[in-house]
Amino acid sequence: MSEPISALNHASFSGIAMVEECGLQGMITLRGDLSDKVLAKAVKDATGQKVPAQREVLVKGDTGVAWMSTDELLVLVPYAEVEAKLADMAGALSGTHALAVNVSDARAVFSVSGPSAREVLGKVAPVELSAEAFQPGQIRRSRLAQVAGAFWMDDAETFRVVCFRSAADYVFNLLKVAAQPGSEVGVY
Amino acid sequence: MKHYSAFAVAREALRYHTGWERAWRSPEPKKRYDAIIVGAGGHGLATAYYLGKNYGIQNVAVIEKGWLGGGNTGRNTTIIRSNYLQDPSAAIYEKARGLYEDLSQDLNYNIMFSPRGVMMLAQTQHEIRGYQRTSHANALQGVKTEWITPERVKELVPIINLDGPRYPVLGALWQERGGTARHDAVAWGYARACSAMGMDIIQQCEVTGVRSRDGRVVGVDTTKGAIDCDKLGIVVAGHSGQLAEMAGFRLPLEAIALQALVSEPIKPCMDVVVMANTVHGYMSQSDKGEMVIGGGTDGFNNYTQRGSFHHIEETVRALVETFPMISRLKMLRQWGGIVDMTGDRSPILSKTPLQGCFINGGWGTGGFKAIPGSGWGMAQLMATGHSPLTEAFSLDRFKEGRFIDESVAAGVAH
Amino acid sequence: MSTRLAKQGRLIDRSKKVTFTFNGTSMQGYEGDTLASALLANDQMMMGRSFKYHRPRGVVASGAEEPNALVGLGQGNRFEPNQRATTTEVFNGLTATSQNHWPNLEFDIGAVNTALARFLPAGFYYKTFIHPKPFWKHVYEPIIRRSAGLGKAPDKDNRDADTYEHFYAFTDVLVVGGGVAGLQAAKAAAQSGAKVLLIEQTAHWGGRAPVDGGTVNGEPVDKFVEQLVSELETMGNVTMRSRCMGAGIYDHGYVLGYERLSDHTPGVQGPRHRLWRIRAKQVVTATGAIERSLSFAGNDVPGVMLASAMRDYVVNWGVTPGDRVIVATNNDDAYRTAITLKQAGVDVLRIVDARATAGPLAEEARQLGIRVDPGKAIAKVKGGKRVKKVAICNQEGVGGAREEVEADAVAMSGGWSPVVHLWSHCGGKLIWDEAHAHFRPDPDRPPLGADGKGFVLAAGSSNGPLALADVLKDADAAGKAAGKAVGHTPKRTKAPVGETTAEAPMEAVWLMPANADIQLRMKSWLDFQNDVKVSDVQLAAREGYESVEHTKRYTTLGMATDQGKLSNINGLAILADALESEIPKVGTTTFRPPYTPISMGAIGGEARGDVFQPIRRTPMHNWHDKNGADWEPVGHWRRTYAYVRPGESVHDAVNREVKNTRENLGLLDASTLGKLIVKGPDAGKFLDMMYTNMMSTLKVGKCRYGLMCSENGFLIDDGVVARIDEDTWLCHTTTGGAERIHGHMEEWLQTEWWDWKVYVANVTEQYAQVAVVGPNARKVLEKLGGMDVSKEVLPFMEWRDGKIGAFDCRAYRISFSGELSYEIAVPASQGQAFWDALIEAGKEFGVMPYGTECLHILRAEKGFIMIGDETDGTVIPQDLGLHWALSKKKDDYLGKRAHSRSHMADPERWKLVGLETVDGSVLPDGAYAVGEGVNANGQRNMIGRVTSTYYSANLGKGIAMGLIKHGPDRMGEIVEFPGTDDKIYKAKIVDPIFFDKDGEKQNV
Amino acid sequence: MLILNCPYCGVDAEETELAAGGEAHLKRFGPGSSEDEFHDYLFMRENPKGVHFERWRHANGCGKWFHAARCTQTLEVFGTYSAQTTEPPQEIKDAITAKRPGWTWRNLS
Repeated sequence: MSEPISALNHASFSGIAMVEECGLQGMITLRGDLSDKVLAKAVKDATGQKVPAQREVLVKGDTGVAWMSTDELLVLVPYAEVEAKLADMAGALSGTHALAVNVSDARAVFSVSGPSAREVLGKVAPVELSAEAFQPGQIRRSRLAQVAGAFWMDDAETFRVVCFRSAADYVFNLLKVAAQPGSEVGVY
Repeated sequence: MKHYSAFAVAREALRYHTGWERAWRSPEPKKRYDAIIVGAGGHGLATAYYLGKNYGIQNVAVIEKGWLGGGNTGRNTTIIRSNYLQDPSAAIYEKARGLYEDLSQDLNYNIMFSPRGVMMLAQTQHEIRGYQRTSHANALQGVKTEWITPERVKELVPIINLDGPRYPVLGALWQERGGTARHDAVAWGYARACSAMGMDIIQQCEVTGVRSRDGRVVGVDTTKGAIDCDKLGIVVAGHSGQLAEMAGFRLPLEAIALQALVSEPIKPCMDVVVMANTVHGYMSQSDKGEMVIGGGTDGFNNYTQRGSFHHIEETVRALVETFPMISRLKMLRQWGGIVDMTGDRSPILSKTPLQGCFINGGWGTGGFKAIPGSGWGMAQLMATGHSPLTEAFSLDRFKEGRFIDESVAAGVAH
Repeated sequence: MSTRLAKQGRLIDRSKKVTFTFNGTSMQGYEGDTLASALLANDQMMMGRSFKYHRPRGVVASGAEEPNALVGLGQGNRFEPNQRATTTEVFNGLTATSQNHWPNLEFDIGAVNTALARFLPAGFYYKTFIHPKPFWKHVYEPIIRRSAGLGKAPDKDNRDADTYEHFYAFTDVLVVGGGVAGLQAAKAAAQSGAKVLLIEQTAHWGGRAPVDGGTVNGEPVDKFVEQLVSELETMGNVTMRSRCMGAGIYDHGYVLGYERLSDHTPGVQGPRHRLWRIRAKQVVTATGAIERSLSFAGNDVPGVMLASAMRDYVVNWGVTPGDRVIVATNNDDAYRTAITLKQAGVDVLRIVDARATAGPLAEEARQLGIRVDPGKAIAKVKGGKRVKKVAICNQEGVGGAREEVEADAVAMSGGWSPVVHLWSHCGGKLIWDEAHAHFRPDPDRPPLGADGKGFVLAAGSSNGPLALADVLKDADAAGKAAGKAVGHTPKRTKAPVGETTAEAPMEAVWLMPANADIQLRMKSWLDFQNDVKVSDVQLAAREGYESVEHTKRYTTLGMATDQGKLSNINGLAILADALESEIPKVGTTTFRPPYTPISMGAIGGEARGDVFQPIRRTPMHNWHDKNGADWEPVGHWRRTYAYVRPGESVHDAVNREVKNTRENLGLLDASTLGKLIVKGPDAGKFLDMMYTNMMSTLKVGKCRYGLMCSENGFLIDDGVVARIDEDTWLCHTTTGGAERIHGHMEEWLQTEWWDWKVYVANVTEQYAQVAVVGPNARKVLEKLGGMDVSKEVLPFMEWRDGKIGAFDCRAYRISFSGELSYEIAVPASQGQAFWDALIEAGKEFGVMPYGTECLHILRAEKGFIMIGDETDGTVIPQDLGLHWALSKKKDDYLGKRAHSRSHMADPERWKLVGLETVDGSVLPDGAYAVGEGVNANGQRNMIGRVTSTYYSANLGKGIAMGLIKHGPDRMGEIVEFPGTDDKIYKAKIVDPIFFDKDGEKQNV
Repeated sequence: MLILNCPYCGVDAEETELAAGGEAHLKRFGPGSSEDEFHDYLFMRENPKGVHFERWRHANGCGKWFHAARCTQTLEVFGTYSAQTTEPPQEIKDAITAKRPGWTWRNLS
């Protein structure tokens, strides 16, 4: 193994919000019957979390699980542990109809933080991001201007934004433009 | 019909233009016509005109639900070109383009055909190959087009940005005798000429039913009463489905919204029509000075004449990238029209299951440029039962799997 | 002259002087001035020239409806044409230039059109310029184009210096318009608990009520506004934005807000404009009303102005447009202007009122010493660049028996029209209000939202009521109704009580005098900017252009940059009269967004330059970039076309890569190829439907090349499928195909075969994939060490997981070049390191990276088809000789039924062959082969075409593939391809496999 | 600019998150079907002015296909529902009937 490198190698930008590429995050796409107990146990074993409800994300640090669709979860584990966790999961699910694949390298992860973070995201995603409408614990899959993406909040002022690795450069530049100095909207 | 000329205008000026007569009469419908055309848009009026002019069939009514020229004829971006790839398309669009060349003189109405040239930019290798293919086909189809270099593009369009960071301009397919015309004038000119031949253009008259006997059309019911006819041409674009239903058959058409916009007028800065298909935008400058910009279509059925704004955004950002100076122009007006789309995005000019009833529709986003050719072919089809111009556009092509697909770049891959 | 008054000017700060230039002349204004008020203060009444006749034009309005005072603003890459002086806030260093004249504003050659106006009525160009034919394009049109247009084009050589952005906002209630109605509606809605967004196009709250005067709850209006604004500012559920115009209302509660952040402070940090994409559950349009002009001869002479605008200039900016003013009206409101002017010390010569009687304001005016002339009209305003004399006559009659008065300004009022634009954008309907002679929103036919219920409420004067008391009551009710409609309970508060002087009814006056003769009508302007006069509309009606749309288009009425805000109702009335019809029967033209023009920059938003569109990059993108990559966009991906070395042409580079890959070792970044995991007990059955081939029988560890067709039978994708385990397959797609084919599979799984147990995941970007190609491919892998890649352990069309060097990988023994070839997938995060390792280890084996053009040539030498080259959406597998890939064992797969239709089974279809020119040259791309004669449309008969054509450096000649009628049966025959260079290319039909026909090179 | 509620993830998604997928409830005709059946399956689309049933995908979202019942003249949305059905559920039909009494679409009413 050579040292793995994330798409933008921790690039960052500071404007009306701080935009940083977070580096590598272990991620497993898990598709299956979300009401299945075997699947629930596999998720619990890998992350310590229950199966999330619709649009729920249960995450602590770099471990957790996010609801992606009615038959899909995104399992988050430390990058170094992803192969081992995946193997465990595959083993646990071997008798059920499910699909677990490593997508850690297929994604890029950004954090957008600061008091204006909601506004930065509000410039690129067609989603209501007021504090009443969107809080930590929720995940939203949507559009980041012209590419698909997903985001949730680590805390009241910090977003975690996930996109495809090939679009990392675009999303970083996009967030930079959205966070350019002097562009506070003043609504959130 | 009073002849139009500079002399006539000068003579009328002396009496403060009080002597001008109606451009077309406003008659009540007769009991019977040899042929009825439903729809007084460009295609319908042109069909009537060539029925009279080419085949001497002048006992014709053109029935219009609203006002003549009030549909897509007056809502498009007025581009005229014939640099199509497939033989049948090239034939009918080139016929139309050729007729446009002399249409002002033919109709004695200045439709302002401006052969300023139409340019289709190639911005990927795939597009280069596609347009080179088109230029080869055009040479054999009698359509004069040529492949031009980026330098020539810049010469013709000084406001273009050749080296966009995303898609550099690699060349263009150039049709020198393509251009624009004044869209309303096309409808008005045909209407005036039809009226002068004695044809009746009946506006504000809606067709409510198609009457037939023994599988043959015999007339229509309208809000102004029943009218008999021997032949019926349905030329109603987005409303084709409704008329077909009245006539007892179905059409493979869907109605969707297409949008366009204009900027505020500025002094002349672009003398050709530019289409940039990779980034989905096209633009020309009208004689009034507005930048006329075509947008995209929605993906869903819609009869509202309002499209979704994100298509406007996509078009505008593409054009701002291609012509950076328009960033500081302003959008004056946006609008939408309902276009009728077929399964292969090519039109239908065809006989129908109902004898004596003909359909001309499905022009989708490209109808204006075809008006004279479409009318010419449709008149031939209605008068003689056959037209080489329309043959390939018949309804049965879908069943046979014989499509006329102009969007030949379906699969881009390496 | 127009000049600054000693007093008044509620919006200007006289302690802060601002210097700007107009046509190069330095002028001064105050902070708070608009460009129009500042120009008037400098006695610059003439601000532009009209569109058609180039007539001198002064400012006529004070807001968004201004048709005349358009200027070019700024310089260089911040220059912008056609900015309204009335909505431009002045700032230090502002540079403005007037438009549409040559050589200058004062003396314009184009003004000759004014003298010829009689010969240039509406639509004259349809009747003239017909002969001789070439003259339209080469003579007439260029003259017309140069004469038309307004401002100059922006800087073509430098990009716009400013940036723009979008913002998504969500609210319960959006209130458009920050006048008293909007403020009150916002408060009423907010008090119900609804979340409210209030936007106002100007920099000020309160609209024109503070100018018009009156009291609210016993206090002066401006006090009331102040209190209301500060109250709203403290409410947590209210957001207020000034300088933010409601530009358009669209379906499902979508509203565009156009915020001008730094137009008044150019160059400050941050975006210039922000386009708000607002989703509102309810919209209250409190957009006010616009005063109409009166149609009398010479109503376009600079110095003739709307009465309300003149009042605005006095009260808001302390400017009087003239010293000796005549007021012409058909309603009481204009008396307020007379009174305001008089009180400001301006000489008001008389009030010409077309009506017989006026209300109490007339008495007030008389008491101030203003002469009031009931039943009178303006026959004609005289003067060229400035009002000089006004001829007054009786309103009834043709305009005889005139009395001439020397004056330098005229205030006119034809009544008020509600701003119904936003109401109408999304389908709201209007009704005709006879009493006020205007169209107003029909509350029973509002725009309908997603739930089928109305989602727009009009409030205040935009809804019809004009008196302050009625406006406030109406707005309060609208705000409460909006709050209720979004599920809240409005507070049971009373509406504020407004009081103003009572007004007598207005009388509709569409022409002054009522029976003005033709000479007067030819000088009575309806549309100032586009030069449409009363006589033009009458001409259109006479010639049969009876529909309001016909008239508009024939005369260009309402098509100028103000979109008829002043002219439309007046024009309609003239048309209705000419048709002997009624105004509501004639109807209006369609109101379309935007309300006033919005910048293209704002519409494009952030999407320019770097972020115009996403560029997708592979993990090795930067290496390619540093090593001479000539980039090729493929979908959103960037792929290397060729790696060009210093001193090489692209063509040289391609030839070098082609030879080296065949002779030594080539590396291709194949990461962009789609990779889809398909898993489940029914995965085999599913893939058998997706592919024309049989995939369910593929053995674990093996690979198979597969084809995909649409239901319509056409080829849509191809790629190598590998079976990973008993119920898992990995499907490779083309570069552009990953998302498309993934979507295609999900579509069928979710919408047709939803009971089949299959999951699909797109893992394309998890891997960096490198094709290691050439005679030395095995050697370099063996040098790196690790898994056994020998012929025995990893034979052709098989795959194995393992390690190469330090890298975990999956190695596929597949070939798109006919060479010994491996495609190695490693995690994307190690892609660059793996590539580096291959380059390093490959040095002794002659390694070179190669790009997509080399890839193309190598595959063409082997006769392999390429989706997008040999296919174009109209080609079926049978055309390409791919019958072997169409499983005969399967009852069904997508496209199978389609292939049996008559045209697809037609033996006349063009079929794939190889083509070699007789002289070894390269066939032109896209050339067609010709047969005998012409078709019924006179087109040359074609019998085939070139699909791919290249120079093969390995073979030292041109090679091509093409589709030819009966091609496979015509081997050895010569066909002709006319080039666009007038040459005829002759080519021999050959087998499409040009190189290593027996596949000896790949099977080693 | 439509908003449709995605019945899978519960989001009120705006049009730019969605991909339109054409007419709903098409019955697939494969090998063995007649020329007319196959032609109609591929090309003959309902094109009503009024009530229409169509397919959408929450493409920039949960990725699921779903159905929508919508009016093509007013863009009113009567409801969205699962993609895994061959005809609209009764509650959708009831919702339409409440607003458009007498509606018909193919053989539905």
